[in-house]
This record gives sequence, C-alpha cells and structure tokens, in this order.
Amino acid sequence: MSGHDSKYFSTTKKGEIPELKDELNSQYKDKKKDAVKKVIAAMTVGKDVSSLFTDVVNCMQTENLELKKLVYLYLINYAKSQPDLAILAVNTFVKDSQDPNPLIRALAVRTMGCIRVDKITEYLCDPLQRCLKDDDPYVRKTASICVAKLYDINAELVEDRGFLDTLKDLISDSNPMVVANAVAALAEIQENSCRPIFEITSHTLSKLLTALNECTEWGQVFILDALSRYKASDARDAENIVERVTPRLQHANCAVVLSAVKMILMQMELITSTDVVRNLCKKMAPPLVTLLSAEPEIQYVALRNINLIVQRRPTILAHEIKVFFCKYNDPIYVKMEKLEIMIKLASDRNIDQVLLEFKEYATEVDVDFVRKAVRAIGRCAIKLERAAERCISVLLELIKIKVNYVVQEAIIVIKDIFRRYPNTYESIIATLCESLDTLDEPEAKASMIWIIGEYAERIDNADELLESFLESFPEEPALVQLQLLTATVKLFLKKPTEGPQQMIQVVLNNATLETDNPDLRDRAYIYWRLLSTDPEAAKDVVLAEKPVISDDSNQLDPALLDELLANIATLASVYHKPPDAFVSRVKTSIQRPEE
Amino acid sequence: MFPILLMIHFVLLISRQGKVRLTKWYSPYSQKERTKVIRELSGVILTRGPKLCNFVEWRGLKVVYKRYASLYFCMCIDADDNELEILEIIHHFVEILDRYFGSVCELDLIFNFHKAFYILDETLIAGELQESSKKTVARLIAAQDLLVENAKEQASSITNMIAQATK
Amino acid sequence: MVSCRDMIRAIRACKTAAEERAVVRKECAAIRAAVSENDQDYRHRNLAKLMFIHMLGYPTHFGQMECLKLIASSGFPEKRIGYLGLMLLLDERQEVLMLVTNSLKQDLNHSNQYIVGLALCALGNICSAEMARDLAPEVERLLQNSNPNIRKKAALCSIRIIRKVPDLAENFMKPAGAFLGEKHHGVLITGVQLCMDLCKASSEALEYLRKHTKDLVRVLKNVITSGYTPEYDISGITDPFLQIRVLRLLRILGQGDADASDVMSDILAQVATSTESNKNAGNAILYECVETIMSIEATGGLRVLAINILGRFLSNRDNNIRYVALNMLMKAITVDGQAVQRHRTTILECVKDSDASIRKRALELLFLLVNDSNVKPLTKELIEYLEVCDPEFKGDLSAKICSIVEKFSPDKLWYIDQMLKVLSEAGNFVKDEVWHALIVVISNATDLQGYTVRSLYKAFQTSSNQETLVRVAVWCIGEYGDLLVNNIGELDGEEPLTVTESDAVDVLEAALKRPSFDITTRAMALVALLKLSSRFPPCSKRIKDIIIQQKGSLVLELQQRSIEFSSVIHKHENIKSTLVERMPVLDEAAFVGKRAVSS
Amino acid sequence: MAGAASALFLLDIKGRVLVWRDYRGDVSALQAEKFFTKLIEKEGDPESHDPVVYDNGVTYMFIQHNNVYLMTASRQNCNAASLLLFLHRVVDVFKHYFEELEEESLRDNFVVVYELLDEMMDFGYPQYTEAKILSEFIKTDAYRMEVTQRPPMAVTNAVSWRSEGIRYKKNEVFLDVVESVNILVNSNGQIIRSDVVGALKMRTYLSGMPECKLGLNDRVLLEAQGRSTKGKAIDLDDIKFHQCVRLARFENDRTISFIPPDGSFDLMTYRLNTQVKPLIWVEAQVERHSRSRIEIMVKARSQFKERSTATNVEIELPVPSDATNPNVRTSMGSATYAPEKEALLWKIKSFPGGKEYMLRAQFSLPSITAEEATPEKKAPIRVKFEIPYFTVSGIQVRYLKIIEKSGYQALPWVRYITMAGEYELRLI
Repeated sequence: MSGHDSKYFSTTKKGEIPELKDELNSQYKDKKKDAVKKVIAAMTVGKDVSSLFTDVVNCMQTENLELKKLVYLYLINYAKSQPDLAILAVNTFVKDSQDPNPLIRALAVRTMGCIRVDKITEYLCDPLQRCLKDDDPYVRKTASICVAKLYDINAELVEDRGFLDTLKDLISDSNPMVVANAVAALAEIQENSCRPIFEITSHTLSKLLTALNECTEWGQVFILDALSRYKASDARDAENIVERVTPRLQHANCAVVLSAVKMILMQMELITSTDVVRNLCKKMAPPLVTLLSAEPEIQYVALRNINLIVQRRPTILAHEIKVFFCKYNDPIYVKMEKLEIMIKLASDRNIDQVLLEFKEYATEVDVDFVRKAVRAIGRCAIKLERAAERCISVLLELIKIKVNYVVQEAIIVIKDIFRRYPNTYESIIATLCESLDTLDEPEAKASMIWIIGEYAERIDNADELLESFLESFPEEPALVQLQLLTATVKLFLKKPTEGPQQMIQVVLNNATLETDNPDLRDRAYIYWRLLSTDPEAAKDVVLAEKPVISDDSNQLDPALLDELLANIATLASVYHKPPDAFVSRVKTSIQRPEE
Repeated sequence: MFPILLMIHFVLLISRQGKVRLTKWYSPYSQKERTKVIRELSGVILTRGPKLCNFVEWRGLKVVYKRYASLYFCMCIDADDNELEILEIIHHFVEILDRYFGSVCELDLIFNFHKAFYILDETLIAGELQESSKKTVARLIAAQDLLVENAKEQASSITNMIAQATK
Repeated sequence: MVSCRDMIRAIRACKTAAEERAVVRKECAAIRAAVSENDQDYRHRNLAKLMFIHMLGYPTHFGQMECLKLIASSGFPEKRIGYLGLMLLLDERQEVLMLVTNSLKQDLNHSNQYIVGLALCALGNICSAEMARDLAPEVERLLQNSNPNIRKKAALCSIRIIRKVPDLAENFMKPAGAFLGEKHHGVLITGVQLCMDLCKASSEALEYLRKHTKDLVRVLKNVITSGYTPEYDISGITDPFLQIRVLRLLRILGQGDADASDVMSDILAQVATSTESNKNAGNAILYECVETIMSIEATGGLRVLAINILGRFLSNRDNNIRYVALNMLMKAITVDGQAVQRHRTTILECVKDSDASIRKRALELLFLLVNDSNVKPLTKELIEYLEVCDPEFKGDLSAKICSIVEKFSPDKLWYIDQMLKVLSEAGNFVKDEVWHALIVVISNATDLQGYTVRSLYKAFQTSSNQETLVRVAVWCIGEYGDLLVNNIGELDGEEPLTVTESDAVDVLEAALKRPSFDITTRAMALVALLKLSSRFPPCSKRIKDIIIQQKGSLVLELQQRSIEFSSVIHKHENIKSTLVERMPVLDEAAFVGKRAVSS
Repeated sequence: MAGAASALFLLDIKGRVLVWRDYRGDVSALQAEKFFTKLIEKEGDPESHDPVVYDNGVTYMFIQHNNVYLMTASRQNCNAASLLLFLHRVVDVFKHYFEELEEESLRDNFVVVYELLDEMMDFGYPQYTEAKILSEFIKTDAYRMEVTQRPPMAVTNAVSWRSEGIRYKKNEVFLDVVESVNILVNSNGQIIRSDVVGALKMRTYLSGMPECKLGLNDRVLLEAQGRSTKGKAIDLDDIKFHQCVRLARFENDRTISFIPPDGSFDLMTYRLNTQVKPLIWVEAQVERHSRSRIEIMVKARSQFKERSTATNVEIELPVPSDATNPNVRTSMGSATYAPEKEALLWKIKSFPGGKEYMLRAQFSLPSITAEEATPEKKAPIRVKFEIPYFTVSGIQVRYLKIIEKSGYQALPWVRYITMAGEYELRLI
C-alpha cells in the first residue's frame, strides 16, 4: 500500500520556486495537485515556501478533498507569516463550512481554528456557530474543540458570542463523542479563566457518567479527568460515583484505568466505611499491577504514579512487592522507578527477599542503577529496625568487593544508619576506615569525616585519620570543609590533648582567614567564639544529644501529595511537582475585566 | 615536564547523518574517550549553521571543520595553531582523494576506507604535514598500489600453476 | 565468509543500532573463529573488516595479534594492511605494541623504500617512549638516506621520537640543520618542522639552528619569487604550507634575539605587503606572518604593518577571518593596546554575534580591553545583553561581567548595583568565587550595608529562583537584619522600604524550607536565623521553633546546625549575642592579593 | 488538570524531523530537534532515557519504533499516560496503513501521514485511532478513487469500532486462548516471581451487527448462578476488556457481552497470580578456566504431565561476548552459537512432559582482553516454548452465543495454547 511521495524530496534544483509557481498555476488538475504535494514536501523538510502563498491559496477552491486538505495544511503553516494574504482564503473557508459533505464542513472549521490570525478569527464565528448545531455529530465534535481553539486566540470573542453556553449545551448532546470533546474544551477553558465556567453539578455528573459507557476510550479519559474535580457532597455520594467508575478498571486502555484510579482515590477520601475502603483497595490492586505489563513508557508513568499512591494508601500494594522486581531487559528508567517502590513496600515480612534482589542489582553493569541499589539497602535498614542488621551485613559484603563507587555509596548510607541507630553498629567503623584512601567523592568523604568526628572517642587513631585530610583543606569542596571543621571541633572537645589542639588551630585559621566562603567563616567564628567564651557550653552545644533521624526521606509533603494525587496520570504526577512548577503556557488570551 | 607539541591531534570524517567515515588519532585516546569525543563533536558541528565560521573551541583545543557535500572533515588542533592553514590542509587532502578516486564521493570512502587511510598516511605523519605536492602523493600511492597488484597477479599465477600441476 | 565490501553493505542496510550490533557481533564471531584457526588466506580480509568495525566503536581486541602476524610476513600487500591495522587498532598504551619492535627494526632496514616508508609511518604515528629509544638510531640514520621519500618520513618520525624522549633531541640537531639546504619541498617542510620541535626541546638546538636563519630567509625568498609552479600552487600562491612553516620557525628563532630578528625583517615586510589577501591561503600566510612579527624583536614600522593587517581582517565579512582576527588581537594587545582599543565597538558587536565561536572569542578579547574609562558603558551593554542571550551563553557571559566589574569598578556602590543585576538575571550560572567575593566587598563597605541589604530584600521578592542571589540575600539579612528593618544608612534618592522583623524572618524561613533550594542555601539560612534570633529578640521564639524543626533532618549539615543552634537558644541564651556579633571582616586587599596568587 | 499536546513529531534516528504536525502554535520544530540532539549527545542511547523529559518550559514525551521516534511536545500539564499510549496507537495505525512504520514508509506516504495526524488528534487531544475505520475514509494513493465522501458512522457512534453493512457468506469466529507464563528465578534457584497472563484472541468474520455473549468457567459467575464449581471454575485476578465489551454489564452480573469489531482483536486479557511450578526448569553450571576457556553444563527438565508436549523449545544461555570455538554436545535437540545475542541457543523441537535433557559446551576465549573491560553483563537464561492444548489456569470457554437480527448461525472455533512469556532464570 506504499505510495511514492519520496521523489518530491529529491528535487533540489535552483529554480525550484519559480518552477513550482508555474506548476501551481497549471490548467491540469493532476499537475496542480502534484505541485501542491511538492510544496508540502518542501515545507516538510523545512524549506521556506511561503512565497508561493497566493498560488497555493488559489488551488483551494477544488472538489478534490485530498488537495483541499493539503492546501489547508499549507495555510496552517504560513498564514501567520502572511496575515494579509491569508484573508484571501476566508471566502472559501466560509463556503466550505456550508458544504453538503460533513467531512468538508468539519475540515473547514477545524482548520480555521488553527489559523491564529486575528482577521481570520473574526470570520470564524459565524461558521462555528452553525457547526456547533450541525446535524452531523462529526461536525459538532470538531466544532466543540474549535471553541477551545478560539478561546485560546481570543477569549473575549468566545464569551461575547455566547459560545460557552452552546458548548455547555453540548454536554447533553445525544452523541457521546460530542459530549467528550465538549468536556475537554470546557475543562481547558476553565483552566485558563478565573471565573467559574464549567461547574460540575450532580446533574452534569450523572450525564457524564452515562456518556462514559458509550464514548471512545480517549473520550473516557477526558470525562474522567474533568470529573476528578468534582467534590462529592458526602460519603454516600462518593460511594455512588465510585460504583459507576469502578468498571473502568477493566478497560484495556491504561490511560482510562489510571484516570479511573484517580477518580476512585479522590472519592475514597470522603468514604467513611472502612469496609468499603478496604474493598476498593482490593479492587484497585490487580489493575495497578497489570499496568506493569504495558509498554515500558507506560510502565514508567504507572510507576511514578504508584509511587504516589503507595504513599497515601500503602495497603493497596503491600502484598505485591514481587511484581516490582526488575527484569533483565527492563529499560533502566523502569528499573530505577521499580527500585524506589521496592523501598517503599519493603517490610519485615519481605525484607529477606528484597535484600537478595538489591544485592543482585548491586553487582550489575549500569553504575547509576548499582548506586541506587546500594543506597536502597541502606534506606531499608533505616526504615526497618528489625532488618537493619541484615541490611548492614549485605552492605559490608558489598564493600568487600571493593568496587570504588559501591564503597562510597555504602559509606554515605551507613552514616545515616548510624544516626538512626546510635550505639548499635559502630563495630563496623574499623572496616569502613580501611577504605579511607579510596574516597574521592565529596559526599562520601564528608560522611566518613562525620563518622570519625562523631565516634572520635572510640577510634584510637581518630586524630591521625582526621589529620590526613587537613593538608588538603583549602582545596576541598565546601561540603567536606564544613564536616572537617565540625569533626575537628568534636575531636578537640572529646580529646583536648596537644595534637587536637594544634589541629583545631589549623582548621579555624583555614576556615576564617584563608577562605572567602562566608558560610564557612560564619561557622568557624561561631565555634571559635564558643570555644573561647565558654568551653563547657561548647561541649554542651556541639556534642548535644542527637534525635534519631526518621525515614522521612522521599516522602512528599502531605499537601503536595494531595495535589499530586488529584493529578494522577498527568505530567505533574510524573514529575512529582505541582503543575505551576513546569506549566509554561504562553498566554495569548486576554482576560476579560470583571464587570 | 616537556609539553607535548602537536599540530593535529586527530582527524575525523563524519557524515551529515552523524556516521563516522574515518578517524585517525595522533594523540592517545582510549576507545571510550574516542566514542565520547565523536559524539560530542558531531553534536556541536552538525548543528552549526552554514554561514558560521569553521572553528569550534572545544576542551581547550580547537576543531577546524569543513563540509564537502554530505561529509564533514574535521581536524583538532591546539588553541594557538593556524586555523586558516588547517582549512588548506583539509582541502589539500580532499583534492588528493578526489584525484585518486576521480571525483570522490562518500561511498568511495565507505567501501575503500583503507585507501583513504593510505592517502592520509602519505599526507600526514605524527599529526604533521608530510607533503605539499599532490602529485608526489599520487605518485607514491600509485607505486604502492602497483606493488600490491603485482603481488596479487603473481599469487594467482602460482595458484594456477599449482592447480595445473595437481590436476 | 563474506567479503569486506559485503559486510559494509550489510551494516549499512541496518535500520537500528540493535540490528547493526547483531550484524557486527556475528562478523566478529566469524573472525574470532578464523583467528583461532590461524587462517592465513583471509587474514588481510579479516583485518580490513576489523578496522571498519573498530571505526564504528566496537571492541576488536581479539584481532590485535593479526596485525603483528601480517607485518611479520614478507610480502608488501600483507605488510601494508598489517601496518594500517596496527595504527588503527593499537596505540602507544598497549603492551602488545612492544612485540612489533623487532619487525619494525627489520623493516626500517629493508631494501624496498616503500616498506621502510610503512615502518616509519607506523613508528611516527604510534610509537611509545620505549620504542622511540630502541629505534632512534635507525631513524637517525634514515635521515641521511638518499631517497627523499624516506628522508621526509624519517624527519616526521624523529619529531615523534623527540616528543616521547626529549633527551634524544641533540642527536638530531645536525641532520636537521642540513635539511634546510634541501630543494625537495616535502623534505624541506618536514625538516623545518623537525627544527621547530628541536628548538622547543633543547636550548642548545635553538642556538645551533639560529645560525641557519639566513638559510631560512633564503628558502622563503626563493619560494615567493619563484613564479608560477603548478605542482605547489594554491590559488596563485606557491606552497603556502612551506611558507607558513618557515615563518613559524623564523618566529622561534627571532624571539628574544635582535640579530636574528633583524636578518628576517625585510622578508617579513615583503610577505606582509605582497601576499594576496583575497583567498584563504594568502590569509593563512598573512596570519602567520603577523604572529611572527609580533613575537620577534621587530621594528615599529613592521608592527604597524601587522596591526593594519589585523584591522583589515576584523572588518572582513568572512566569519573565519573575523574569528582569527579576534584571536590575534588578543596577542596584539600587549604589543599595541591603543591600536586594539580602536576596534572596541566592532568587538562588542562580535560579542552579540550569532556564531558561538565568535562570541566566545570576542568576549575574551573585550575583557582585556576594559579599563577605568570605558567600564561603565561596556558593563551596561553586556548586562543588557545578558538578559536576552541564549541560556547556554549566560554562564560565560556572567562570569566575564563579574570579573570586569570586580576589576574596574570606580566605586563600591556601582559595583554592588551591577553585581545584584547580574545575580538577579543569571544567579543560577554564577560560580562560587563570585558571590563569595561580593560578600567580602559588602562586608567591607560599612556605609553601604543598609542600602545593600534592602536592595537584596527587594531582589529576593522578584528573583527568588536565582540560587546565588538568594544566598547573598540570606547572608546579608542575617548579618545586617537590623539595618534592613530600620532603614539605617539610607542613601540619597533611595526608595524607602518598610520591612518588619517578621518579614525578614519570612525570607529566611522560605530559603530554609523551599524544596528547590540546595543544601548550602538552606544551611546558610539556619546561621542567618541564629543571628536574627539575637538581633530581633521579639522573633526569638518563632526562630527557635523554625530551627528545632530541622533537628531530625536527614541532611547531616542541617541536623548538626539545628542541634547546635537549638542548644544555644535553649540553654545558653547568655552567650548567644557574643556568638553572632558582626563577623570579622576579611581584609579586602589581602584577600584580592591571595586570589591573584592562587589563580 | 486539562492539557493537550502542542505538536506531534516524527523524527528520524538522529532526532531530525521527518514530519510534524503543529496543533497549538506554541512550540517550534527547531526547539524540539535541538533538544533531541542534546538528549542523544548526553545519554548516547535515548532508549535508556526517561520517556518524559522537561526542557525550558516544554515537556517532550517519546517512544521509538524501528528507526523512527514519535514524540509529543507540550507546555501544559497533560495526561501523560494518555499521550504515550496514543503514540503507540499511532504506530498501530501507521502499521495498518504502510505494513511497516519506518523512516522510508513515512517519506513515501507523507500526504496520508498528514491526513491521519489531522484526523487522529485535534488541538492536541486524541480523537480517533481505529485504523480499520480510518481507512474507510482516508486512503493511500492506490485507493484514492474509492474515498467515501462522508465520515463513516462508526467514527462518532457508540459502536465506534465497527461499521454497518458487513457481509460474509460463511459466518465464523475463531477464538484462541493464549496463556503466557512469566517467571523469574534468582541465582539460588528460588522462584521469586511467577504469573500467567492470558489473552482471548478473536478473529471474527460475521455479517451485520452481531450481539455476542461469552461464557467462561469463571468462579464468581458460576457461584452467582448457583452452580457447582467443583474443580472446574477458576479465579481470574485482573481482567481487561476490549472497548467493545460492556463494562457496566460485566460489573453487574459478570456477563461478557459485546458487538465485536470485524477481523482480529484481543477480546480480553487476564492475569493469574498463582505460583506456578516452572513448566521447564533449567539448571546451569559455569566453570571458568582462567581467561582461556569456559565450560557450561546445563540440565533442562520438563515439569508437566507426560501426555502434554512442549514444542519449539529454545533455551538461550548467555556466554561471554568474545567467546570463540564453541564445542557443544547435547542429549537432545541442537545447539548453535548465536554471537548476535551473545548466547548459545539450544533448540528442542519436541519436549514431552517428565523428561530431562543435557547439554555440555566449551568455548575458548582470546588471550588479549578488551581495553576497558567492563564488568560482564549478567544476562539470565531465557526459555521459550509452546504447549498446545493446554492452559495453566484451566480456563474454559463454555459457550459463545452469537445473535444477529438476520438470524444466521455462526460457528465458533476454540483453541488453547500455553507459551513462555518473560521466562528468566538468573545465572550464578
């Protein structure tokens, strides 16, 4: 079934444009059509063929649908650069919008909406008005979207001409596809308006839930996404909605499933019956798991969303951790996300198996993945007190393989383990010290220095170890300098002997007079003043009891989590950022002043 | 420590599609670095517009490049070398190739990449220019090609003789 | 097994990287099988395939020994492909390379000039220091071979040897000198190059070769007066390659030596005035000539000639010529700063050029042109450009603006204003030294601290997405919070600002808590809060609560600070104010001096 | 929450634009192209990069098919799942039109490509992706003359996947029940994951608008109907239906009722989480003799009933990338070195239940090692097989009722087969 359009790419002769001009004005239909094809081909490869505007527009009045489509395509591309000439096309557009053939009517109104030229937009209103009430649903569904296009170009016009009301009427259209597109258009318009335009009443709600059963899969997504803004009045209302949405979990389209999950999760917040909630959780688990059999790109989106879902409803997937184990051929971006969820689902019950997996991953080829696996082991140790010891022994095994980046990553997490379980695992410090010379990453270095300072009294040669870092003090990154400063102060307070005394002098000198880093200087001066004003207070301040850290890492702020859960399946849920943080809509619409 | 002086660090031929057609390294680069260099440079050079100058500063060095039809010829030099002369050297090499293949095209360089290397080796050694006469290079290459041809003929006649004898 | 040609075809037919990988892996397996069976008939074909595969970036280690086997065979065709493979698949770092030393030695002594040529070429391109030492005597001997083809290759090979083992330089001195009397252009060119390397490697060689200055001048004279010689002609110029190399060697010889410089000045003037400048080849020569004139002990007249050429270059419409002009003007600035200054406007235009290479060059040059009298207008232009330029250029540009401002600011107020503009515009591109230095300046400018902290407070409200701006603001609000809320040190014409103590704490709290800020900023906010807890007693309770929240932080630095500061506020209120008194000021002059030494 | 794509790009393997359709006028082709080139530069292989990328206010989402990238650019918070899935559907549509989607077929058919992009998406909102119906009113050159002048009813109908007026002389339905067994065994021989994914694949050749009803031995249904479920009924963990199935009805009374599309489609897929005993078990021992030689010993065992037979069994054993001189012996089937997969492929045409076969292989390795010897990739052993007339789950089609108003009789044909899905055993 393949055509032969490629020949048009090879014409690169010098007189191309004049030649095309001749052909466009040819009397022969076929030649004309071929010429337009050549123009589009040139446009496709990025050549500037805007100078042929008038000639191409002249081909517009044709019975040939294919040719018409090509000319329209050309117009979409170049009308903006030739606004005055674009006016030439208006008559044909208007005529086409009344063509007996619905395909042509729809095409005309669809294309006009894409031409972002003010003068054309004015002429769009009448045809649009007609098409919104066209007998043919194909035309109506196209016109519905066109209202959103017009709103994007000129919001005022849309409101003045009463398009919003017509659009709202279409929510009750007999055709489900028209309903879906009207919903999409209204949702978008609402997004860009500060006035309430598209409010979902219980009446519209029930209409849309009915349309859900009949419209296309994409239409179902529009409707579910729009409905997720609906606030149920009470638990009963919420349960009713959920009941009507749950069948969507069985849809083959993953986007429909995810949007349905979003709806259900939102409504669940209102449902008070624990039985109902438990039941819903049970119902959502299998479809969420099935998302992991989808295409890898979809899996990625699903995993980013599951990450959010398990933060709010950990029970849903509590028993499904195995489905997140990495397969050899998973793309690396899927593996990284699976790892994150494995940490979240790790529990005392499954930790042994999870650790085996992490250990497997920690010996793979991809450096980033390996690092993340090592860190995951540490995070599980912090999260699960009873498994901490097992996690640490796996970390020690990995350290013994002596792969440089594994060692450094391990030291970074072990520092956190120490802060989580003080006075428990310090016996391994000696093993860590063996790797001291191989550390070259600032974070690993800083972590090791902190360990030495914190446990100076238990490490016999703590002063020697710290001293080995002092020589390079001026060249170290600030992160390491700050830890060295604090560690030396701790050492001095714990062992106020001659060696540490000299060291503290060197460090304070380096950190006040020899640096221009204001933060480092502030820190150093505060220590200095503290030590010279009141050494006893210094002990009290610097060596003050540490609260045990909790595993709050990678848990999102509850308010943000709420917002993201309301945005399941959207980009916000993929980025884990609120929409304002990345939406950069170029606002062309003019806000209407409040009357 | 004595500084390493080098005129040309490496020669690179890349097609507009980003495919490597010839590489010659006069300074040591590990295989991994080579891949990285090629990727970085094709990213920079292939995206530069046609009217811009033919030089790019890169990792403290300079890359002089020139496009011939679908091929980019690139040479990497020290920051204070004569960029304009390198353009001439590139052109010199291209002219020799052109004479040898008879209006050279990308396919010649793909299927006869070894010949392109032979010609380059008669033009540059140790990253320095060896010969400013295109004629001399052509003569030297022709003489060596002839040696190969003769050897082949001899070999095939020996094979024939053996074949005859063992009939 | 398929031919090399067919393999290339098959690879070219692949649509995706995965397909290509599969084809290559299959080929490699077949080649490995042939290698292990010691297949002789197809060895050269397999090596050719491996070279192609290698060029595509796949591992070919298993074929390295095949090169050695081919080189060791007797026929020319085998040796030719063997050496090519050796140069492609191996380099000086591989130990396998040492195994070829013996074959090389034999081939260097071969009766066939082409085989000697192959060996010289391989040695010249990839030899290691060890091989250089082992084979230097053969190469030295070949420098005197009767065949020019061998002589020129030996000369370039010697260059590699000297670069690897500089102690060997003196052995090559005499034969190199002899090359300068040669007629054959190839030999001359390579000879001149060898001389340059020798001069750089050994002062003894330099002295020795200086005696040949006259010979060189003669060579150059002969070339330019030779008339049309088709073999060496490039757009009407005879052998520009040779001319350029002679000019370059002259530069080395004339540098710091008045006599030698004198000997060459006539010919330099001749080249500078009579070389055609409408083609690239001519410009390449002029470019080299100008550089030589500016490096040697040239007369004033000669220098004017050179500077004028550069002026012409700069106004050329060809981007290549403009680029090299900018490059050369950087060198010319030490010779004749005034002359370069005249082109300032053109150079400033080049900073805004659409070509990134030209932009970068121009910016470097412009930096050298700034002085006390032009710093203000130039900075203004550059900051305006900073607002509109490509994000990729912002890093370079803001760094340069900062160093200009730092170096030439006529007064501190102006300095601070300009820096705040840069930070508000490109604060995410600014390096640590820059904002560190700014704080040093602010802390030294006692009378401007109130104004500065107020300006920073305002800037934070509008540009809080610029990390380094936030840091400077955080630090200053902590240190000079009292000046902020009381409008102390108001300058003439400064817009009054009403900020409450709690507004100031708001900024710090935001800096501590906004997740997009990095750890340094957040840690700095903690220190600033401690300072304000002493400066603003009414806010002390609120600050304490903010600080305490970080006690369980997973971030080490934040947890440590939070614990310490909470303890100070909670239990050692009496010493708090002592701890956070105004920080001792870093002596500006001493600090600038230190930076100059370290950079 | 609303959001739509700004543009859809079709790019070649180097990230250059082949065709693009601008839907909202707020991104440029140059921007996207430049961004993509950067992506490749940094990562080398875009396949390893997240499919969702943010740069300077624009989100790019992409998938790859052959030598073509399909990418959307957007400035809004659009539905990522929907758009990425849409890109996959675009691939399906193009495949239906051009047989294969690749750079060349796009170039050869750019006019149709534009027409389709215009119809499948409007203002960045996915509209319609049923290839079969699209091809009724958008045709390639060869069939231009037959273009319908009106949009087929199906486009906007509730039954958007089937046109009216289809006629067959003989009305038939073929139903294949295909179950894939996924398994993951870790290096100490422990089964850490196993599940079964089943699909009911249908091919329908039916006239008119037939109403179909499918009955399975679904435990929930049978129990609801008060029938005995002894031994025969099965539990399905998650069921997904083609959009033709009335979901609300299924939710109500577990009835699977639908008007099928014409031709082939997946009526439903399901998943079963039960721990299955690996149907084919493989054990391997690898011995490395310094850097010169490697020996592999493998045992493969079939763990299903003797009356079933696995066919086309293929066991993929990973070997080092520079292995040479394979020397292999097997007790059954044949083994070949497949360097393109860096593996040894052991093929056994027919593998009856309850049997065990052996393989021994030896490879030599080159003495010179690669310059930057990266750690060996730890590929798992992978197994492929098919077992006809057998399902792991025991699913059964009890009936398929077809009712059309013309009252014809249609014959359903049902087949069962089990095959290996992602079947991985990690090597020690």
